[in-house]
Amino acid sequence: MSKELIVVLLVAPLVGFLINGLFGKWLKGSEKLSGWIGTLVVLVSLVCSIIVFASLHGGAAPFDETLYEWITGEGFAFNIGFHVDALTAVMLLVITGVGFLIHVYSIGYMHGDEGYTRYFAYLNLFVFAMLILVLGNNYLMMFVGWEGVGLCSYLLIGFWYDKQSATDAGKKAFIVNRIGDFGFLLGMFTLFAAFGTLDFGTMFDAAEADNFQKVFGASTLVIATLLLFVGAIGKSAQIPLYVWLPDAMEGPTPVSALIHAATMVTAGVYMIARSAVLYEIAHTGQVVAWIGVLTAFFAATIALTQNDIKRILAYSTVSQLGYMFVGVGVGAYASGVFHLVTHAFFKGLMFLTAGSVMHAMANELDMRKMGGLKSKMPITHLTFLVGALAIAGFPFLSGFWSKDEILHSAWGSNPLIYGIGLVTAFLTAFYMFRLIFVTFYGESRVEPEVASHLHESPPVMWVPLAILAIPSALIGLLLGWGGHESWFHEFTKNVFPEAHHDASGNVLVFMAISSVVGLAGIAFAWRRYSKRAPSDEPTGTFHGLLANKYYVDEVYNALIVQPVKNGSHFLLWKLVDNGVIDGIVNGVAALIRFIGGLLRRLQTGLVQAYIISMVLGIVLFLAYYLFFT
Amino acid sequence: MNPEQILFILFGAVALIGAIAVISFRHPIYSALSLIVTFFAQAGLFVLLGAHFVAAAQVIVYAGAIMVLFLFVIMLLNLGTLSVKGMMSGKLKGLAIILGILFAAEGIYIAVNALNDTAVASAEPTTAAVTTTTYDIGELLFSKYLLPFEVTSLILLAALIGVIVLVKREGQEEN
Amino acid sequence: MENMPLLVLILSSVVKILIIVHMLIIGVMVMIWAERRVSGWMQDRLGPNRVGPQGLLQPIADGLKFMFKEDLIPNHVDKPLYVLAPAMLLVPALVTVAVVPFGSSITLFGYEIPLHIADINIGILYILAITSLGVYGVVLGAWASNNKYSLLGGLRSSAQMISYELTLGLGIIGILMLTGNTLSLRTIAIEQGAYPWQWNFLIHFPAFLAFTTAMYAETNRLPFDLAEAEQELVAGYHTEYSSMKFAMFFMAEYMNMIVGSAVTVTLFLGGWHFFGLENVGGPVWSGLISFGIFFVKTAIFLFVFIWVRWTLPRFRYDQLMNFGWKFLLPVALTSIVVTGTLWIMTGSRLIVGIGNVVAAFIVVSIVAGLLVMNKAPEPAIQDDDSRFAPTALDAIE
Amino acid sequence: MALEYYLVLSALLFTTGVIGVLIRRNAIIIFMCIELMLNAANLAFVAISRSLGEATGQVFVFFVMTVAAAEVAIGLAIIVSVFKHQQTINVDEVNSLKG
Repeated sequence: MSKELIVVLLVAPLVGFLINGLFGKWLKGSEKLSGWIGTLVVLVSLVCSIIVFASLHGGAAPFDETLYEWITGEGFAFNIGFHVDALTAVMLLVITGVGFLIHVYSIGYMHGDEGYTRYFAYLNLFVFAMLILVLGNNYLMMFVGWEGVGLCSYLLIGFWYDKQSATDAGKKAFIVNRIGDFGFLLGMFTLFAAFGTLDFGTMFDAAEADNFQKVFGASTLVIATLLLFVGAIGKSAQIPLYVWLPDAMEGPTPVSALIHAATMVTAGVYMIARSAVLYEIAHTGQVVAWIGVLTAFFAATIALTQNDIKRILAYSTVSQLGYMFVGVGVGAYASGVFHLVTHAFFKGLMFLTAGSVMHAMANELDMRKMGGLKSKMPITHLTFLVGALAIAGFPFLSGFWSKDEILHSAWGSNPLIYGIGLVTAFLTAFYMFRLIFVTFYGESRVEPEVASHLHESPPVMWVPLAILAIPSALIGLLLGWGGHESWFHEFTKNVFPEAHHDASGNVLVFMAISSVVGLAGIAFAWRRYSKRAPSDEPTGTFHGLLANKYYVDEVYNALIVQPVKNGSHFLLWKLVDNGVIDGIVNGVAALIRFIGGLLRRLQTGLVQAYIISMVLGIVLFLAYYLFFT
Repeated sequence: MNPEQILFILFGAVALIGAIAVISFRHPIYSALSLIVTFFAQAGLFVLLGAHFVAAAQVIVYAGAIMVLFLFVIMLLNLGTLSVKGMMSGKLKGLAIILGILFAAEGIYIAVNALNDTAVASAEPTTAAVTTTTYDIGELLFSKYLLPFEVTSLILLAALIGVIVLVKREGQEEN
Repeated sequence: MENMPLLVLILSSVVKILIIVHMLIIGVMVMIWAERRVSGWMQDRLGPNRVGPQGLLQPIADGLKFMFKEDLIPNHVDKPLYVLAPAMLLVPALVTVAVVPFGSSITLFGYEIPLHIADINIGILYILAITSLGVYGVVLGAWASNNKYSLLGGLRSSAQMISYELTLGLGIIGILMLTGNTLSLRTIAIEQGAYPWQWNFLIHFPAFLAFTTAMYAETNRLPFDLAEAEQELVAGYHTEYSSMKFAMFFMAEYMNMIVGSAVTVTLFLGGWHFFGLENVGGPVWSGLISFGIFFVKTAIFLFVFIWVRWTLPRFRYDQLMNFGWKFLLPVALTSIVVTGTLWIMTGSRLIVGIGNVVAAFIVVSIVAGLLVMNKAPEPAIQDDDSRFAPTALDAIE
Repeated sequence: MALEYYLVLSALLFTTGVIGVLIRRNAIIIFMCIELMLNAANLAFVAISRSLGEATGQVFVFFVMTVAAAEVAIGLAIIVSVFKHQQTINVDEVNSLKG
């Protein structure tokens, strides 16, 4: 594993971005070329990632090197440096692997779009930023990537900028993320104040050293980790900042798959996993876990009543991210990251499948207008089924392994968390299969006009689906067989601090319970929805509450947005800006105008008048010089 | 009175009268001619001072070029409706003349007294008419004052470009 | 000169001045006659041949006529300047000749008298200074006449004279570089040597051509007589003049020609030297012979003046300015650079001479090439004749 | 001739120029008066040069002349432009900058 390899891995998407971004105008004539350039550069990164992974798996030492000094100053230095260990390698594979397939898929999906080259430029830039995020060997690098992916997310959500809802959603995502990023920044400052560096290696070593506790006390780390977690809440859409993610579905579907399911939103999980040492010392994992499990449950309940395919998937993503936080929160870092990996595959798969459905249905998203698509789109149906089974925890599919590990670890930490998680698992299976049954089975409710050209997607779209379906189904089995002694745990065991609690109870019992719960959810959904569509109107108060997403957006609007708006309007604009600042500005101007009015009389416009004063000055000066010195 | 004194008085008087005429004549063209007379008288004074090169340069540059330019512009503008106005109005004029007299008095005071303790006064007074040749000036120009000399060429270039920019008519094509 | 008593100095100077001034005036008369006869001869006609033998007395008759004509001063003119202008043109032409050496020296009554009026060490600067004053006569005469055509003629003339003065001055620099550390015309004449191949016009051939051309322009003669182009401006700046005042303008022109020729002969054509002939005979005769040689050279040059006048057509105004600024000036400048460089490098007059010609050729080719490449399309001829209506700005452009 | 006489003459010429600048309205004449002042300075330069017996003062005159030439060219061009725009060159009428 050489420096050059890492650089190529990192820079390849940047090159793609530059080509598509700067020369897009010339590429526009042949959009295929633009798409393939964007895809190829990610393929280069994928190949590099595989090499990195292979060498790490082959026993190579983690790579940690500084390329050059970025900012230096009195007593501090920030470097551009890379840290590559097992965790990074896993993330690299997810990013470039899923990223590559989504690029391929996009070539077909975005076909004929006005902003084709722009789309690929953004997508490449996103991959680049995400790679920086996971490759950096300090928090500042991570923050650069963190902001970079945020930017790309904003750009891609609002990709169809002529659509009001899209730009609104983009702004919402950006602003909500800003709150989280603010927390992240503060956390970074706190860490820098405490350690004088932001390098992972140095910082973690110092944190583990005994005297750190004596010097700074644990409270510093508690504050720092919680602030960092605020960042993660924003980026990974947890309570209370999850509101942007469902709206983010306004972006192109592959973007939802890549950014808002597989990679970017998991950045928070990655960050906590990376900072595991700090969280272990600060004992703040419980907060993370509770936020996670509540989010998981909360989002799952909302998903129950939604009718928009992508929104269901979005809430599902929020819910699954909650699981991951439970994992990393209870100290089962490897399990959390493992769920991240499996989720990336099956959720990416499901989003792409949803995209495929949309593609066929002329961008229809409401599943009440679907039904019986199974016969028309067999491949899409099959792949979606794989994904849904995986997420529902169907035995031996990937979700089964990763979710089970998290629940198992949660039991060891706090049975209550386990309980809520289990209920959520049931809900997950239910709403996923509600989606499947309503969409693919039963009577066709497709409008005739749309039905006439209902078709299976082109190969460039379904081939990635098929390819993604395989790991979605099997990756859990391959990597997760054997619970805490599985391959994945072996591979990443050097990265994370050892779990300090023993997983109690028999693994097989937990597996059995999970399986039963998952199957029960599926069965319940089958009973309820296999034959009939969901009713248009919400039935009952609770249903209405769920359908309106607990009125969270409305509450936020009333509690935060409006006060801020009013405050800005009346206090800042009317009072501070118009009154104080403009008052000062106008006052200064008026004063100067007054003085100028006095001085104006000297300005006669007659050159001689000026010269006379000059001559007078000379005469006086000479007189002084000659007679008084 | 030796010839030099006679000539000094002659040239000096002509120069002074010419100068006063410059500011007295109503029409600029007479002012310009008076100024030429002054310049000639000054050239004569330069010759008296043994500065032959400066005298010739005075005539070539001032009389031969600068004043022709003045005449040129006067005539050019005269073609239009140029209202010839004389002096400034009373108060300003009176103030100007008072200031001028004070200024002259100070200048004369300096000329007579203030130079006594400077290097100029202590220098060996040269009685014989020392003639500065062109060669002497050239030697100084191209050795000690080479840089200023080169800089003057830049000044001239800048003036050249400036004038071209100033007088070029709007949208005029180069031909 | 120092060993001469003051009385002798003054006396000899007065005599020399009288001789030279009278020779100039007579020369003018002869030139007027010669010009008319020569032009007659060139155009295959007779010219004036009635007054005196071969019409030789014609100029005297003309002069008498001028004198007895009414000295008319039009009402609308600016009187003082109107009167002053002819004198201001004539005087510079007369005083220029003061520094021109018209012979080696002559020994009379035991005193060696150099054959010039004043040998000052800034002789060339003096000539340039005085020549540059000639323009005032033209400009003031034109302005004082209060006549549109006069004014336009005057403006044209002054612009032309200022432009060509540059070439006049720069053309001499090359000579100065190769001639000791003085600007004295006598020294320049002496240092050229006795034989034609040593004279400056071979060493500085392009400068010689440029200088001569510029001098033609300075005298406002064809092909450079734009200031008095009859078809356009009646008689130019002296339209309003008559009688003796007009005669003074007339005389000044011819005097300028004679003085110009004399200066050219001194600077470029070896002055009074001719194959050592000037040294033949005793101290008296050699002086006279050298004077004669100088006289003949000047006369030949004057003939060329007339010859050119009746050979070349008049320039158009823009052609005139283009020619002066784009050909003569570059050639004169190049001559300075090349002369200086080659003289420092080789010290050989032969190489300097060859280099000058080659460089001038190159420069002219480059300029001509540039002009051809950038040639603006000929303006379409407009129906109304506004294009030809004279305006002040046209005159100076 | 003593140096003082030349310097006094120079001072008088200079003052004449100053007064001319102050009392005339015609921009061209004002310009001429500036030339007059420059020339007065030149006279002082040459006189002192002679008094010191060296040519430096005359070299400075040379520089002054160069500057004067450049200044006149620019100044007259400005006057012509002003005349084109305002149809006058009387400085008391060119007062767009009057406060």
